[in-house]
Amino acid sequence: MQLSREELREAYKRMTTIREFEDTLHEEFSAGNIPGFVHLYAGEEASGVGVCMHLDDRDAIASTHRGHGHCIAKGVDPKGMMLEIYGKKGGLCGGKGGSMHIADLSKGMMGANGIVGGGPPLICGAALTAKTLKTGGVAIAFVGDGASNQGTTFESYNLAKVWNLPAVFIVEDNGYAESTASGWSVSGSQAARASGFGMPCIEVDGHDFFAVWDAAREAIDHARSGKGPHMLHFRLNRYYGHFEGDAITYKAPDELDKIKAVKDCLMLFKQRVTEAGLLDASEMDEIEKESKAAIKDCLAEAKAGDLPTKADLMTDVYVNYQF
Amino acid sequence: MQLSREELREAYKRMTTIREFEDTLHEEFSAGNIPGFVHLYAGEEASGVGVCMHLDDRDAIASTHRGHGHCIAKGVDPKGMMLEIYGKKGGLCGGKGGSMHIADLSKGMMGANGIVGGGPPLICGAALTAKTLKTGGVAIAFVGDGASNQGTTFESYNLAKVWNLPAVFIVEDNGYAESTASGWSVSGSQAARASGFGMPCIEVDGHDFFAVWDAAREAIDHARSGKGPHMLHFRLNRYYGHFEGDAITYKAPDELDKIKAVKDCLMLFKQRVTEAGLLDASEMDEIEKESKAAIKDCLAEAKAGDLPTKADLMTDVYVNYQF
Amino acid sequence: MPMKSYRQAINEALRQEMERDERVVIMGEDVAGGMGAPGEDDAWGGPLGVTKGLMPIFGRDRVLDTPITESAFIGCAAGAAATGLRPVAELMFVDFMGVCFDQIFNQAAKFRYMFGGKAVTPLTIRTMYGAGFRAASQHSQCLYPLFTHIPGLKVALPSNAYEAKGLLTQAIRDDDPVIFFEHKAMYDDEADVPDEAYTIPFGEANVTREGDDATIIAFGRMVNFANEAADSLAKAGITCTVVDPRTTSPLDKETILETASETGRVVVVDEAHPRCNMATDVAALICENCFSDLKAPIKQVTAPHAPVPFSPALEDIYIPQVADIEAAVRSITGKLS
Amino acid sequence: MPMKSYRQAINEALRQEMERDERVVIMGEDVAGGMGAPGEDDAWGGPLGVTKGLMPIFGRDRVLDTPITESAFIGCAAGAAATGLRPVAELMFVDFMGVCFDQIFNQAAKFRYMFGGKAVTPLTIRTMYGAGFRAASQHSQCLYPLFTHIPGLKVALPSNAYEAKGLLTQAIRDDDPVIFFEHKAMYDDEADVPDEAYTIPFGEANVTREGDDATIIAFGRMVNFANEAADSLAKAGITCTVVDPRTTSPLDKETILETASETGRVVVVDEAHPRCNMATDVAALICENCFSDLKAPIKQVTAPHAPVPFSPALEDIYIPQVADIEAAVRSITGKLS
Ligand SMILES: Cc1ncc(C[n+]2csc(CCOP(=O)(O)OP(=O)(O)O)c2C)c(N)n1
Ligand SMILES: Cc1ncc(C[n+]2csc(CCOP(=O)(O)OP(=O)(O)O)c2C)c(N)n1
Ligand SMILES: [Mg+2]
Ligand SMILES: [Mg+2]
Repeated sequence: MQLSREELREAYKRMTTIREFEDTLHEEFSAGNIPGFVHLYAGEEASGVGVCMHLDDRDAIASTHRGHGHCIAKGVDPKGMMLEIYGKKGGLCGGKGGSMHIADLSKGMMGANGIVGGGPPLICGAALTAKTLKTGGVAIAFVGDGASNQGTTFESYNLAKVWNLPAVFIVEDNGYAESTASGWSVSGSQAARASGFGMPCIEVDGHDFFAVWDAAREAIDHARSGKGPHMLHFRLNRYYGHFEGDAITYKAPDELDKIKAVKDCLMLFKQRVTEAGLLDASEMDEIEKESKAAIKDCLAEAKAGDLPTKADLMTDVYVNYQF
Repeated sequence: MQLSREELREAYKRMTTIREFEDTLHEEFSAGNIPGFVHLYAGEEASGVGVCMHLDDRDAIASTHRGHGHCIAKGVDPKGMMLEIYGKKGGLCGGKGGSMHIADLSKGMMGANGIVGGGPPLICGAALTAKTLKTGGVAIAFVGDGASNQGTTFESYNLAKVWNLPAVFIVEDNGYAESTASGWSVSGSQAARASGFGMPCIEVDGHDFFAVWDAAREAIDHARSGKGPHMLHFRLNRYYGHFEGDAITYKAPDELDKIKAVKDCLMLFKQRVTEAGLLDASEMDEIEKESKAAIKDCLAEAKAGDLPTKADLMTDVYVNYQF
Repeated sequence: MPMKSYRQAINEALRQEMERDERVVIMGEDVAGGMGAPGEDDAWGGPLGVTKGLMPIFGRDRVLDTPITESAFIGCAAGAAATGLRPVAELMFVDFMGVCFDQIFNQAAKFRYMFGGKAVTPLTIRTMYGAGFRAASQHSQCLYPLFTHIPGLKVALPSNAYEAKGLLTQAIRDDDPVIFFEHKAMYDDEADVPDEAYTIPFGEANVTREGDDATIIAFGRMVNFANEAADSLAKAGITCTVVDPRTTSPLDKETILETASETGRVVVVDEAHPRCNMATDVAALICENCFSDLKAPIKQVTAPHAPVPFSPALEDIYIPQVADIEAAVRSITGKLS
Repeated sequence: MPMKSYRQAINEALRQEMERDERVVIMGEDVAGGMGAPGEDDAWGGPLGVTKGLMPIFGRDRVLDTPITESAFIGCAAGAAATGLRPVAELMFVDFMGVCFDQIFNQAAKFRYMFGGKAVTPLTIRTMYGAGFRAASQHSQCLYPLFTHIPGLKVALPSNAYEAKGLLTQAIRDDDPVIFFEHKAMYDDEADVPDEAYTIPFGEANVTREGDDATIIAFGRMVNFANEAADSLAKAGITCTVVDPRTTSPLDKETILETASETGRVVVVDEAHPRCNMATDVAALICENCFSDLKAPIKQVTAPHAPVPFSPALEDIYIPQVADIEAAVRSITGKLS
């Protein structure tokens, strides 16, 4: 493992921040404090962070409806996110986007997306820009198991391959699309589909940060070095419902408890680095505390933030024209 | 080979009818007698006929913009087709559809299609009908190499597989989509893509009627017997331009002549059956003559046919409502 | 008559038509739910439970969960309709039309014309539309003007539970492709709905209020806003005729022109964006056909030319309000008090 | 000024903008042609040769042939635009929007609003529209009303070669997504077109004729039909103002309302289907905003509510004709002679 102490601390900070962010939203939603459709990433932290640890601001990611974790993993400010999710003027998108459209182009975060399969074509575009302007950047599409059946996703695989684009397609297979099991909806396999397009694919346990990190490094190096697109298939679990309000009756009663007990990505990470003596438990507890405190601040600010007003309704439709 | 004399005669009749039909249209178009976009099937006869010899009226096919051959192979009346291509009232579609929308649902021919990739989803529907109403029918989508990159096609593979539909997807790979080579546009391979969806696929030389016929029988039996969808990949060549008017400068100068000399599907068929003593040359010459004569009649009738009139413009938009 | 919600009315229409005709099948993402999963079957019944309970009755062969693959399953429904079934496909949100519109507008809608009248395509597409759910720009659009533009499609916009059951039953029995728009903010709204099956014919408007001063023509959820506006205006001595066309295609031109001529003052209310929408469609129709009876400009009350914003603070002012309708009526009746 | 065809004008605008700005790339099916093939390179330049000659100048890295995969490459163009390029994507026929509309109307069009004004998406989509080519129902549609309905999109409809070069140059330099509609029947039509690059601002209508009796507002190819009608009516003593709005979004309301008020008699000509189209959009606009100046019903001249038929015998009567425009003007000017 070639992660420095600093990188390990950073990775743990991002993962705990995501977990805290999502657990907080879950409570807030249950308390009726958050409007709209909210899809939480809790449980999948190792994927977003394990991948984005290899990226910088040259690099672009396209997310899904379940985008909070990808944002934080890519370095987007949680405060601006929380304000956005609360529909406040100070939010990343001025309150106009909300959870499903949270984005920060300055960080290469091209947006959560309300359209399943919306991201992969956009990522071909970010990759084309990187290739054309020779920025050295790569572009990464996070794709759910459900989204892996969408035509836009397959087309993007082929386009990225025939154009030899610096793109990576990552299937975050959490076993379900809404209440539908990926074991049923995905014929063949993700790896076999990748070979169908002549793309390499690595399949790993998405709960294992280090397995994700290794696979992501290989895929990203492959793309960055001009070898073309690469696929990754991570198997993992979401801890909450498809969206907040989902009773999750389609899962086996003990399904989640089992997973949390043996495969929680934060627990596995902590075990691994403490046992290897890379970080000691106390400093990791510190990081957890800091993450908790940080999100607590975000929440307070979000609740206190000003709402947008009528003056904001018609702005930002066009760059230089207002109806 | 289990084809009876009658079947062999029928197959040769359909193939020569298609060739004659298309050669005639080529001349007619060059003479300025046919309007619009006309895509000719000449050269690919063994595919449509080798497949449709296994089908009857329970079975449905969805065609492409290059649909004349599929129609004739499926038993559609060439006279009605010719009238349609001439935009006459007596045409199969009353002159409203033309070459790109020629169809005969009574024969299970669900239409040529102006949209590349338009057919595969429709074929899932015909297959669902057959499965639901237990007709014993199968549904077949003809897909060009270019169409094999369209998202609608991939989605249909997956849907047909997860629903275990009696569908067969046939990639007619004539090496080009317009002027773009399939060697470039199709990443991976058709067979590998099939395995990506857990579908069997057989790849054969589409110039060889008997190879096509064998592969089609296996795929169609597979689907009909409830084993789910099957793919076929035929490599073949179109003899004319993408559409009439295309100068075909993107092909190598001698590319077509070589193919015609050694791989013409009619020539190969005739050689094979005469050498095997299944039919003798003279009766095959007879069939050729009959086909020529039949198309000559069609052409005469088409030219003499009445045009639709203003009274026809607004009919057939709805079953029971006129704007 | 028993009170039923918009959701129940739709579910009941589906159940009764599936009982009546075995060729009726429904398909869509999680229309039953739990496909391939270890837990509860029929776990969802659609994201808002509209189809819940149908799969246990009719089985998975007639209540078909799909992968996320709109082009394939909407096209599949079109192909099935053209070959003998009467499918009801659920496009979860109409906002998703962008990934499957071809199969709707180039295939299903045009079969009959392109094939010279030989195709019959009894396809129903149920879809959710409208703002008010804090669902943001990609889950709150109306878009029915786009479908209304397309020859070959019929478009229904039920304004309450009674309308929903009758229009959906008609849609399923209709031999043309029908896009059936359900407003996501109305699922819990109740109305008297007969238990037995009934149809409401397409192209026959419903006049929900009668008055002398102005005619309000509204669509879908906006019909209820228009009724409210009319009732409150009535208290102020301004009486309005309110017209619910029920279907935008076919459109009941006769009733629209008649009621417009009677008052000579017209307000058209449309939750869609303002450009090329139903408000312009109806205003232009009236202006061309009963110009001489018009006494005032035809007012359009619509959502603005902007995507639907997420923040409740913005979405609430984005949606046309009852007060906007009242103001529009007052502005042309000259009775401002 | 040199005479150039609509085709040449578009090709020239593309060439000059690609020379001017290296971030401009074009992509589409066979926009060069011959990709991976043994024969001639740049074999096509698009199905009608509009982009021919660009690849030899700018190379395959800036003139990108694509597989048949509209969702991926149109979405790719949107993503590239949002990250620093200024792509011009060719949607060969606008009829193909059904397989890629999501990337246009939910992604590119909404980025800026959904992201709170932080996105800039300088995307141009060139596409072919219109009837008259015997191309039948799936290759002859107009569909610009659907794009005009969508907030965040700009829509240009050049009516001749001069307009085409100026509007396309503006589209490419514009920071918003623009859908640029090229009428397939006009590619060989010539006009005076300056050699140097120039832009025509969006939202500024062009008044092509001035008259007193009626105002004709027409779009795209129909502008030429309207001019013809006006010229022949002039001989009969009926003078018309003809307005070419150039872009449907933004729309030059001022010029439309002004010219409509001046004559008080209006005909709107739109090649699109009649429901929720530009004819209804403009008629409704006028009826709401200068009602008191109107002296007659606003007439709409459009294609019928039917798919485009293949047979020349039907297509020729399907397309709005000059005579239809003349008849409409006569019917409201009361000068029937
Ligand atoms: C085109 C489209 N179809 C359907 C939906 C509704 N929808 C939202 S999320 C979702 C499930 C996505 O599953 P998956 O891709 O596995 O992502 P996950 O929710 O598991 O993270 C569906 C069907 C949508 N938003 N867009
Ligand atoms: C959705 C769509 N995109 C593009 C086109 C234009 N087009 C018509 S045929 C064709 C090439 C098709 O190639 P292929 O699938 O290999 O079939 P072939 O012509 O070789 O038989 C293209 C690009 C179309 N009709 N529809
Ligand atoms: Mg999932
Ligand atoms: Mg081909």
